[in-house]
This record gives sequence, C-alpha cells and structure tokens, in this order.
Amino acid sequence: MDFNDTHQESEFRATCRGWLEKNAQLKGGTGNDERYGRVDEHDFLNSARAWQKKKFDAGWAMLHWPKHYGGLEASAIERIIWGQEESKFNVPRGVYEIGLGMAGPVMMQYASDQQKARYLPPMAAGEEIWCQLFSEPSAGSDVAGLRSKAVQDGDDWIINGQKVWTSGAHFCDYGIIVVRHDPNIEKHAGMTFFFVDMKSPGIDIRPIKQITGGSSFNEVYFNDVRIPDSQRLGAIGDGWRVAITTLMNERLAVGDANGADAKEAFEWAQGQDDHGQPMIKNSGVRESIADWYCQASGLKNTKLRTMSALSKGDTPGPEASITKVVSANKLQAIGNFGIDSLDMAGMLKTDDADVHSFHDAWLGSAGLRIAGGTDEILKNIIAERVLGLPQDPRADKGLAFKDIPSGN
Amino acid sequence: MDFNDTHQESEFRATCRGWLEKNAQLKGGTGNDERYGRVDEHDFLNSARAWQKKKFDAGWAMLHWPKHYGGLEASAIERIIWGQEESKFNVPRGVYEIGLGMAGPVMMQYASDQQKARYLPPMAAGEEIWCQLFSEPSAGSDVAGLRSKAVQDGDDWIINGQKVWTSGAHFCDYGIIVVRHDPNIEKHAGMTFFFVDMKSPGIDIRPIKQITGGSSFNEVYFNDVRIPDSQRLGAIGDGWRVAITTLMNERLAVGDANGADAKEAFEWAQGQDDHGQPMIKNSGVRESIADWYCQASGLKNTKLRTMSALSKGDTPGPEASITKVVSANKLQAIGNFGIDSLDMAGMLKTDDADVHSFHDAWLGSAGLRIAGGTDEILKNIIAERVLGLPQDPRADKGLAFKDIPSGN
Amino acid sequence: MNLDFSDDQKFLQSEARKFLEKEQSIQKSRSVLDTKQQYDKDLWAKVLEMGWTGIRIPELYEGLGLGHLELCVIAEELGRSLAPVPFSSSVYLFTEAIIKFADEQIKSEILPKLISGECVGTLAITEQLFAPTENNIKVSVDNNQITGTKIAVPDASVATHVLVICKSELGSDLRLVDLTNNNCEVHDQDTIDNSRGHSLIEFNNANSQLVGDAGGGWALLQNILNQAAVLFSFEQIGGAQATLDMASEYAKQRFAFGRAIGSYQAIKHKLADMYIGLTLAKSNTYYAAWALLNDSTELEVAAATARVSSTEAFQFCSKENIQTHGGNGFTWEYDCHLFYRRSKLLSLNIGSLAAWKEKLVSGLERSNLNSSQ
Amino acid sequence: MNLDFSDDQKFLQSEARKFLEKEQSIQKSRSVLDTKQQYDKDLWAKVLEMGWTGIRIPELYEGLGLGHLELCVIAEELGRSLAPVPFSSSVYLFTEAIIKFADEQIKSEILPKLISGECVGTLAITEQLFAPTENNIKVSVDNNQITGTKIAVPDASVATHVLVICKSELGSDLRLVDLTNNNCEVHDQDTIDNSRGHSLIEFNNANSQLVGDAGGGWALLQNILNQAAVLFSFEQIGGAQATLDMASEYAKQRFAFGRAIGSYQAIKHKLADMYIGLTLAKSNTYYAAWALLNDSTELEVAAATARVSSTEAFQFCSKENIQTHGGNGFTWEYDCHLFYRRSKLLSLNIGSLAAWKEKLVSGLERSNLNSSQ
Repeated sequence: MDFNDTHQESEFRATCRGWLEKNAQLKGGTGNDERYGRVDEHDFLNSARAWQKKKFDAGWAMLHWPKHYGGLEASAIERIIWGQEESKFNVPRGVYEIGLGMAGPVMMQYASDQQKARYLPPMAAGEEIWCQLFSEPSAGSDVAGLRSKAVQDGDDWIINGQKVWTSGAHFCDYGIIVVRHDPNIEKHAGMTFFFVDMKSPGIDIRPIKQITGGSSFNEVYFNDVRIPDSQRLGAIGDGWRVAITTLMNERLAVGDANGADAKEAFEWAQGQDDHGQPMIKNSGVRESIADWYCQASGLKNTKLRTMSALSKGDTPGPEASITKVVSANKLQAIGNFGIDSLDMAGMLKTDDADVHSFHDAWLGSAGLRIAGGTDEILKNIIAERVLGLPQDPRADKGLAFKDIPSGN
Repeated sequence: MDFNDTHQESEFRATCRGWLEKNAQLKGGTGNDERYGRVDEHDFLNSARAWQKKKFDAGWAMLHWPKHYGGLEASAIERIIWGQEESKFNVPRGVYEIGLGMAGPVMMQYASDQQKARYLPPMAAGEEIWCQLFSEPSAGSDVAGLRSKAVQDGDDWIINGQKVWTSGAHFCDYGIIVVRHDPNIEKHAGMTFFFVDMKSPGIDIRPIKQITGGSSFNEVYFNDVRIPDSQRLGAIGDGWRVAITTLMNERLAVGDANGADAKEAFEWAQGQDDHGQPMIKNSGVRESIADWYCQASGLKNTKLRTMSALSKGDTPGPEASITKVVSANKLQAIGNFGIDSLDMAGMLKTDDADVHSFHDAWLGSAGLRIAGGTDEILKNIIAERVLGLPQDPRADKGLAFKDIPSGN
Repeated sequence: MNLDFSDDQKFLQSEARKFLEKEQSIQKSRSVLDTKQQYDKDLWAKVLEMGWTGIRIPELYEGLGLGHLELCVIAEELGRSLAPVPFSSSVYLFTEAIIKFADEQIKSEILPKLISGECVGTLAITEQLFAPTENNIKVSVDNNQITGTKIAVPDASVATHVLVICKSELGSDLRLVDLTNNNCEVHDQDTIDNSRGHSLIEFNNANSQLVGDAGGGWALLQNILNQAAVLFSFEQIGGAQATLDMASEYAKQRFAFGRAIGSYQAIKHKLADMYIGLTLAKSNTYYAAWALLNDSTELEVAAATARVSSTEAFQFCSKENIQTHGGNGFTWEYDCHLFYRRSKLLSLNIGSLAAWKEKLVSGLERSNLNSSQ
Repeated sequence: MNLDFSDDQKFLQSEARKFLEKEQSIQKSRSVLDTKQQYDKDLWAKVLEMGWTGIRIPELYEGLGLGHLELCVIAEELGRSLAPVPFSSSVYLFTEAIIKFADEQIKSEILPKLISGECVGTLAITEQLFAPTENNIKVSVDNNQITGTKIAVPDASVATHVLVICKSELGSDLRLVDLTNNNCEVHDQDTIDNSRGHSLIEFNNANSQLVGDAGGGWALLQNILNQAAVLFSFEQIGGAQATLDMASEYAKQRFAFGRAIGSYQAIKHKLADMYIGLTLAKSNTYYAAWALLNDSTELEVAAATARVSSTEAFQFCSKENIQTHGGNGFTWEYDCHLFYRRSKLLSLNIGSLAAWKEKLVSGLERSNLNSSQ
C-alpha cells in the first residue's frame, strides 16, 4: 500500500502537469471559482470549444485513442492521471463528456474506417459536438422499451418518434440513436443503432424545464427523418447490444454528485446557531457530519481502490454503481441540513454562496437520484451483477414487442 | 372528537372494572410487576388456567361468544373496553391468546354443533389449550407452500410431515392444522383443514431454541398421525380459505412489540453520561427520543382511531399492519440505544432491570420483525390491500403444486 | 371514544375539497409560482365568499363561532390543493391571536374585516439566518413605535395588518401594526416555494398597539405557534396524502419491463413507507386537534408531536413521490416539485424540524417534572 | 497508486482463511458460547503454532518483524470466522502497546513469551456503566500498587498480564500487572456475546510497573485505541462480509412463491444496501491501514472513520442477515445470531459508535484548526 506513483506514472503526471500549467489556471486563488453564478451559454460553449481544441492539438483530448485519430495511445491509469491533474485546473466542463464518453467508443468500434477518419478527429477536437438519443417518454429505466420507429426505404431509413433527456441536443452536431426497426419480434432483437446529423430535416428540439429551473436537457422529435444506411452502427437487430455497452459506460461514468458535501457541511457548522454557539457544538449535527464524512471518505477511498486495480492492469467491477446512489442521497440530506439550519429563514433564496449551494443541493439531488439510472435500478445492478442474485421475473420475456403489456 | 365513553360504554366499563378489582390486582404498586425474572412454566400454566377459569365462570373469557358457549354476546367495542381494563391488572398472559384468537373463530365457523358444544366451552374455560400448526420449514412467508401430507384412509386421514413455530405445542391439548391432500393440483386448491388431538400417537414435539435463549416455540413432527374425517373443518380443498381468515386474524392481532419504548428511553436518558451530565442533555439523544415518541404516540393514536371506527360499528381496515412494522423496528433501535449508552460496559448482562430490558429488546426485536409476518410481507400487504398496487408476478400461478419451483 | 371528525365536519371537508378541485387550486398555485404573483386573487376572493375566514370568529363579531375542528378539515384541504392564498397567515396565525389575546376594541374593529377580507393579517417573527429567540430579536419598540427589519414574513404584500414580536422595555411585546397607514416598507422575497408570497418588512418608527401583556410577548408567540402547529400539520398531512395518491396512481399506470412499476417491491415498499409515515402523522395530528379543541394542558406536547411527524411525513412523501415518477418527476411540467417545494416551506415556516423536536422533548421534561412532583 | 494489499499479504490472508475454515472456527465459537468456556484452547494453540502472535514483534525479540498490513489481513479472517481466541486483546491491544511504549526490560522479558503463548496480555479500561474518561476512572495506583475494579476486561481469564489505565499522582498511568502472581481476582462476566470471554478484575494492592510516561497514560491509551481501531475494523469488515455472503447464499437457495427470495426487490435492495455499507467501510478501513502502516498524522481521523463505518456496516449486515433468513435466522441453530452478537460486541469493545463519531469530528476540528493556522 502506498499512494506514490510508479516512476513511469510520476513522469507522465509531470508531463500532464507541465502542459496544464502552461495552458490553464489552477483552481482557487483569485476569483476563478465558478461555484456560483451562471455563465452565458454561448460564451461558455466558445470557451469549451477553445479548450478542447487546445487539448486536441496537444494530444490530450482523447489520450487513449490511436495516434492517427489524435490520441496518444495512453493506458487506463494514464487517463486517470490526466483526469486528476486536469481537475485541479479551472477549465470548462460539461459540453463534451457525453459525446466523447458514449458516442466516441461506439464510433470507434462500429463505424467504418472512412467514417472514423471523417468523424473522430473533429469529435475529439471539439469541432463537432455529439449527443446520445436513447431515452423515450415510455422508456426510462426500461430503455429497451423504446418505441421510435425506423423503416427501411431503399438505401435510407426513415425515423419517427420522440426521444427525451437529450443533454445539449440544441447545440449538438451529431447524435447516436437507437430505434425500433421491428415491433413484431422480441424486444431486444428489434432494435437498430445509427448515428444521425442533428441538423437533418424533420428534427425538432425542445428544451425540458427541470424543477431546478434549468433546461440543459431536451425533447427531440423525429418526423420522417432520413438516415442513410451507411450511418448504421452494427447489424440490423444489433441495436441493443451496441446500446448496452454505451449505457454501462454512462452508468459507470455518472460519478459523484457535485455540490455540498461533508466538508461543506462541516465548514458551514462552524457558523453560529440561535444561541450564538457554533452549530458544530450540537451533538446531533456532529453525528450527521460524522456520517457524511464516512460516506464521502468511503467513496473517495473506493475510487482509490478502483484506480489501484486499473494501475495493475485489472478491470474494475461494477462497484462504481454505488457512487451515485450514495452521493446523490448524501447531497439531498446535506442540502436539507443546510436549509434547516437557517430555521424560518431557510426558505429564502439569498445571494450567499453557501445558502445557494444548499438550495441547489436540495433541488438538484432529487434529479440526481434519477438521472443515469435511478437508485432502484442501480441497486438492482448491484444485487444482480455484483452479488449474483437472480433477475426479477420478466413479464416481457419472449414476447413480441407489440404484445408486451404497456398499460396503454 | 372526545375520549369519553358513551353512557352505555361507561356502564360496561364500570362493570368490567368492578369485577376485575374484586378478582385481580392492579399493576404496579408493590412488586407485582413481572417485567424482569422468569417464572417457572408449570406454575405459570397453573396460574393462567386458574385465571382463565375465573373469567370463564363470570362470562369474560370469550365475552363476544353466544351465551350458550359461555359468552356474553358482547359488541366489538365492549371487547375492547374489557381488554383495556384487563390490561391494567396484573394477570397471566400468553397461554391462551393463540387458541382463543385463531382456533376459536375457526371452530365456531366450521365445526359441527356437537363439536362446538364439546370443544368451545372447555377452550374458553382454559381447561383445554389449543395451538395452531401452519408454518413449515419450507413454508414461512409463503404459508401456502406447505408440504405436510394428508392421505385419506377409510374414515380417517393419515398425516405425515413437519410443522414449525408452533407456540406452546408441548402443553397444548388440541391444534388446528392445514395440510396438503393433493400435490397434483394448484397450490391453494390442494389443502385441507383439520383439528387434531395433540396427544395422538405419532406426534413428536421438539422445542426450538431461539436466539434469545428461550424455547417458547416447537417443531412438531407428524408420523402417520391418524385424524378422523369428522375433525375436518371445511370441505376437502377448502383448507386455504379456512386458513387465510385465521392468518389475517394473526397478522392483525400481532400488535405492539412489548418492551422498552420511547418512555423508557426518555426515563433512561435522565441518567448520567460519562461527563456526569444527564444523557437527555445530548441533542442527538433528544432527537432520537423525539422520533420514538412520535412513532409510539402515532401508533397509540392510530389505535384510538381504529377504536373510534369500531365504536361507530365500522369495520377497521388493514391499517393495523403498520403496528408491528413500526414497533418492532423501534424496539430494535431503542434496545441498541440503551446498550450503546453504556459504552464498553453495554456488552455486560447485569441484574439491572433497565439494562436487561435493553438487551431483551435488542435480541427479541430481531425475531419480532419476522414473527407473524415479516416487515417485507407486511409492507406488501399495505401496498396491495391498502394502496391497491398490483401483485408481484406469481411464479407459482396455475402450476400444480408439485411442479412449482422450490429450489430443491 | 371518538378520535374522528363528526359527519358535519366531514361534509364540510368534502365540500371544501370539491370546491378547491373545481377551482383548480393546484394549477393556480403553479401559476403563482411561475409569475411570482404572491397569491391568487381570484381564488382568495372565492375563499372569502365561502366564509372560511370567519369559521372561528365569534358570532358577536359576525363570524360563524365554530370550533377548531372545522378549521382543521379546511386546513387539510388547503394543504392537499396547495392553495395559493393568504389563509394560513391571516387565519391560523393572525386571527387566532387576535381572538385569544387582543382587547375588545381591536377585536371589534378588526375581526369583522378579517371575515370579509377587507383586512388580511400576518405574523412577523424572524430577522436573521437562524432561529429567532427572545434574546436575539432586534426589532424593538419605543414609545409604541417599532423600528427594525423582519424577513420571510408570509403574505406581507397582501396583508393589511401584521403582528410583530419585538424587544420592549419589559422583555418582548406582541404588537399590532397597520401596514396600510404607516412607516413600513414591504419588499417581496424569493423563496424555495414562490407559490406562497413572502416579504421583508422594514419598520421605521411604525405606530403599533400592544396585544396581550406588555413584556410577555414571547410566551404569547409560543402559544400562537403551538396552536398554529396543529393547523399547519393538517396542511402537511393533506399535502402528504396528495403526494401518496399521486405516487400510487402513477405506479399503477406507468409500465416498465412489461408490468406496472407498482408491482415491483422497491416501489411497493417505498409507498408502504410513505403510508406508514403518513398514518402515524395523521393520527398524531388528530390527537393534537383534540387537544387544541379542548385547550388541553397536553397541547404543547401534542402540537409538537403532530408538527414533527407531519413535517417528516410530508417531506418524505413529496421527496419519494418525485423518485417514483422517475425522470418525469424532475420536470417542471409535472406537479411533483410543487409539493416538494411546499413541503420544505411548511417544514420551516413556524420553525424547523429540529426546533420542534426540541420543543417536544422540553415539553416531555416539563410534564415529567410535574408528574414527579 | 496502490490502495491494496500485496500479493504476499493476499496469500497470507488466503492461507489464514483456509486454516480457519479447516479448523471450523465458527463452530468452535458456537461451542464457546454454549459452554461459556471463555475461549477455544485447541484453536488458540494452533493459532500460536501459526506464529500470528509474532507478526509484528521485532526479530530482536524472536518475532517476524513484519508491518501492520500482515496483521490487518489476519484480523479480517479472524472476524470472518468469529475466531474464539484471545488474539485481539493480546495482539492488537497488549502486544502493540508493549512494542510501542514499554521499556527494553519489559520488552525482552515479555515479547518472546507473547509469541509462544506463555504470556497472554489484555487491556483493562472500563469500570462503570458509562464511557470511561480520564476524569472518571477510579482504579488508582499508589506506590506502584494498584487498587480498584475493572469490568468487561476481554480475555482476562486466560491472560497472564494486563495493562491497566489508572489514576495516578500526575494524572493517569498505563501500568503493567502480572495477573499470575499478584493480588488480583478475576471473575468471569456474562456478555451479549459469550463466544468471547470477558471478566471483572479486582486489584487489591497489586504490584505494577509503569509503561510509558508517568501521568501521561490517557494519551497513550488513546494512541493504543486508535491503532487497535484499525485492526478491529478489519475484524468487522470480515464479519460483515461473512454475513453478506450468508444472506446472498440463502437468498439464492430459499424459495417462496415459486422463486428464489433473492429475486424479490425487497431482498435485492436490502442486500445491495449491505454491500454499499460494507464497500464504503472496507475502503475506509484500507485507507486507515495505510495510515497505520505509515504512522501518518491522519491516523486519528482515518482510524475513527474506519471504526465508525465498519461498526455501522457490521451491525447493519448482521441484523439484516437475520431478517433475510426469516424464522430460521431467529433460531439458535443457524449461525446468524453468532454474527449479530459479535457485531454488538465489536461495536462496544473499544468504545461506542457515538464515542468514535465524537473522536472523528474532534479530529476534523483539530485538523481544521491546524490547517487554518
């Protein structure tokens, strides 16, 4: 047990760090912290584009990719080292993650060499932004219950239907999409996977207003949208197999809930309560902070164990499923604690950054417990994949998709 | 809203009270409290028998029964009033509840007039004690999964198999039993209900040692036990229908967990902690006590609402299912609190009555969360019967019993 | 033995529910939230027509002279329907305080107008980002003139009168201020639930009249809050019941993997837990209603018990109702968040959960002390 | 980056597991519980043969001179198998304290005998039915002679030596007492888990030797407990893992309503919650092992974090393992209760959960203070 890099790792870290120091600013310090305050979307996209391009030019954008697509053929542990170092710098985030994390691997595995040469470099360079189009109004936890239709028409496919929860659809150039080409066969067999030009005629994008007031997700309507068969990824009927790897990537990638954590609760509790005593003197508050600290620390150390496995070349298991369950629920509890600590005044929206972060936590956590796999789905995954418990009986097993009970 | 009896109720209460005062001692006072210390079983049975006989002679034993079986034809609310008054007195409990509560109603509904005349009065008088024989090693929550066999032989049935969790089997005279007469048909259709003389040849009773160290339950083995067909209750194949009413009676009757409650935790917390301060000064302790008090008070007031409905002649719903779930879990938490409050010394078994009751609570609650319907089964009942949610898909539906997957 | 409402009270409740459904109270609440209108004028006018503001006001002052239970059943329906009207401030807090503590002159002047809506009242307590206590309030009175700033005052933008707890020579006073004709400035404040209006009030030597004993304001305030806690608990159990109903309905209709999500035990047991919490809270709140009706010595503990369990029940139910709705539950379009917001507002408006747990245990300590004496 | 054990350490662990399975450690634990034998002599003799008692003892004193990590993996296996031997008292508490704080004379006299089992040590702390503090301990030393009563001393009936925390002229001392040749009476005590022996010790002017600084005993004790907390956490995660494994296995094999109970979400999610708690605890405990190995300044907080999360994990897992087993889980015959009892014992033996949460937050306060200076 030690937390030191190997010699090789340490050299790699120094290289990352050197480049980052030249090209970005360390977090903290003077007013760089974007914790509070919204940035104009247009400006933010421009700054994200610029940063992505800079990284691409230096090879960092998709460092594990082959060199001819702009990568460095880096190892898993090197990716993590890069990620650790980059996270210490104040750089724009949130625009490219889905495209690079989900569309990237699928294109790499299923697209033709010609398509890869055409699409991968601009994806990595941030010149083209990608989104994913999986969820539908009647297909949430049960993604494979999707109903959007693809009908073959000569060398094209014609897509009709509705997708939801598409992050960034309104500024994306391309999307990966899974649709149903045959409702008359078993549900998982009737799907096919494509990539689609988001500027195609017939695509209508509408923002979804969330309970936080934000609208980072969209509904995407497809009305007779035409996709050439050459944009099919995988065989006809292989859509689920292609999608499932992508989904696992998503569910594993959905990490720690951002926002107030044990540390913030601890710092907040240094403030005074109604009797002029620091809240931290209250033994109930102390117990809560101890619990949150143990959870936060447990997640951090679980990540270190995962990295240890990666560092040795092992493949980590589905343990990462616990991160979101634990951190989203912790966030909800901490948000609630922060608000309640203000007593009657806790209801007020104020300019105070801490109060603001507790309000955000309390509202946002309600969504985090759902997005990218609900608490319930993730616990199923743990029970079935980690503990080996048997599946729930499947009411949809062996039925043609059109015959599966849907309540309608 | 008021908590006063009606004129009629108040007169009835006075009658109960008058009789009880003449025949028993009020709880509390001088050393009558049997909270701590075990009583010899033989002595206890004798004292229970004597008390039951006294009640029977005065009509109180089964006061809602017809007069010719020794009852008073009392209403539901009168039963409750009697129960409230009796509970204030220090009288033996725990011997007759199952027989009178479960075997009584079944015999009343299904036995012949002759059998009723023979068995009901001695049952009520406490001269004959009854038990119930439903659960089996492979049929716990799924009671209908029972495998004990009944094979018809002339005018008799021959019973083979094993029952478990039979309370008091070793001192009982008769038992009600449900067994499988046909494994080749659907599970619920293949059962038949009997009553059986517990002294019959072929019955072998072995105590089950529980984790508390006590052995109030038994395994009961049946080896070619012969029961005359005249002791069948209900038609052949009606066993489940007969059993289910009995079971509902049990699940509703399983009430508050006995033992340390919010009040005891509050009183205990008046004691000193390591700093010589009463524990009650600790805000974490205060919060826990508030939570337990709200639960205890919520259960008490829910009972008052149920009685209000009874008092008006309404039938109360399955709300009582919540009592056991809440009180058993509360008991486990309070037991844990009491033990932990002693820090390192909490592990010690001592003669202190409070410490003893916390140890009992911590161990016993683990069984209370299971007995008479697990937390999980009771929540299913609430979800399905109260909230109207659909059943889990049934893997055993429509199958012959012998074809139902059993893991063996 | 009767821990239930009378048939007349149940009829009143059922009529109230029908009225609020017909008036689309929940949609109106959404509209107030979206537009930050502070309250719905139309619905408020109709509530006044229904005469609910006069339920508890004695007939001498043109009210209906009924008991608290009639108010309780109305409160449950207002909670269930998220009614965006200044009812709770004007009735539970202000009117109740005037009836109980004001002198004859104030009563005869104000009570009839509270029924008609010509007057609307509220109560101003908090000043800072922590719990108010008798020692930390700074708004003060000098020669009947009040100076200082109160925050998070409910419905202040529509109120004509406000009761103010303030520091006075003899301790603390409860004082009545006419907001329409005085040195007061009212500024609306954003809250976590903008479907109910809240404001900051600046008092600049505002004229005031004493209500109740001089110097004894803090005890009066506690009395008012204990009573109001019972009524707010009814709003909370109404809200909790609404979210449990929503969640159950959705769980029956929403299918995943070929069956209703309500057939999965994870959802079943979640909803059973909601039901358990709600049932305990409802029973405690009924008991507190009895204590309120009878002005029982048990009111303090009973009110705190009702408040704590209803606050927990509504917060839990509204939170898990979102979860049951999955992605839809997190959209602005579905009503789930309206209840989630309201549950938080109601958990804070007369003091936090922690503060009420503390009141509960303090109450137990006092009654323990009394019984052991 | 390596938060994992080495291949050698894993091999040692795997051998330990095989050994304890072969020796039927769990059944032996049950037998000690049933017969109140205090410990299993046969198993203890074999553990001594394995040389585990000498893992951390320097080669100078005939030990193996290994680091803490080797002890950690052994502890995890002892916890998993409920081993009924005086290992934790003699090794985690006593041996570690002697290595760290005793003088050369004591070390050379005792350490070799601790390896062979000729000596067995323990630590006597508590005296009353509440948490011991430096101010409330009453056992005292005068002229090197100790007088007073300690309770709940682990393995005292087999121990030859005991370290005693006692009140002294300069504060508190940590003192070594030879139990075989002294004015000490040892009386066995019943506990919630009789598979591990505990006793009361009466000291009547018992001769003693000072260990460490005179007057500074309390600080030494805290240091010993912080180190031991990491090792006990390994026992706890071992126990928690065993109960999760039992529950998973049972849930796969036990059928109800025609399918394995592990296919019901109520059971699935219960087991997932057990897994989550255990995983967090395990990761925290690994980190604490690193801190222990490196005698890091983070040890205090890391040990408390490990202790709190392992205590909660083992208690939760052992409790819900019973629930998963239904009626069988509540029988003496099944092993579930052995783990439930052990989880309680281990949650108390070096101080309660509340006490360790307090240590954790106090530690955070101190490091906060340091970092802000």
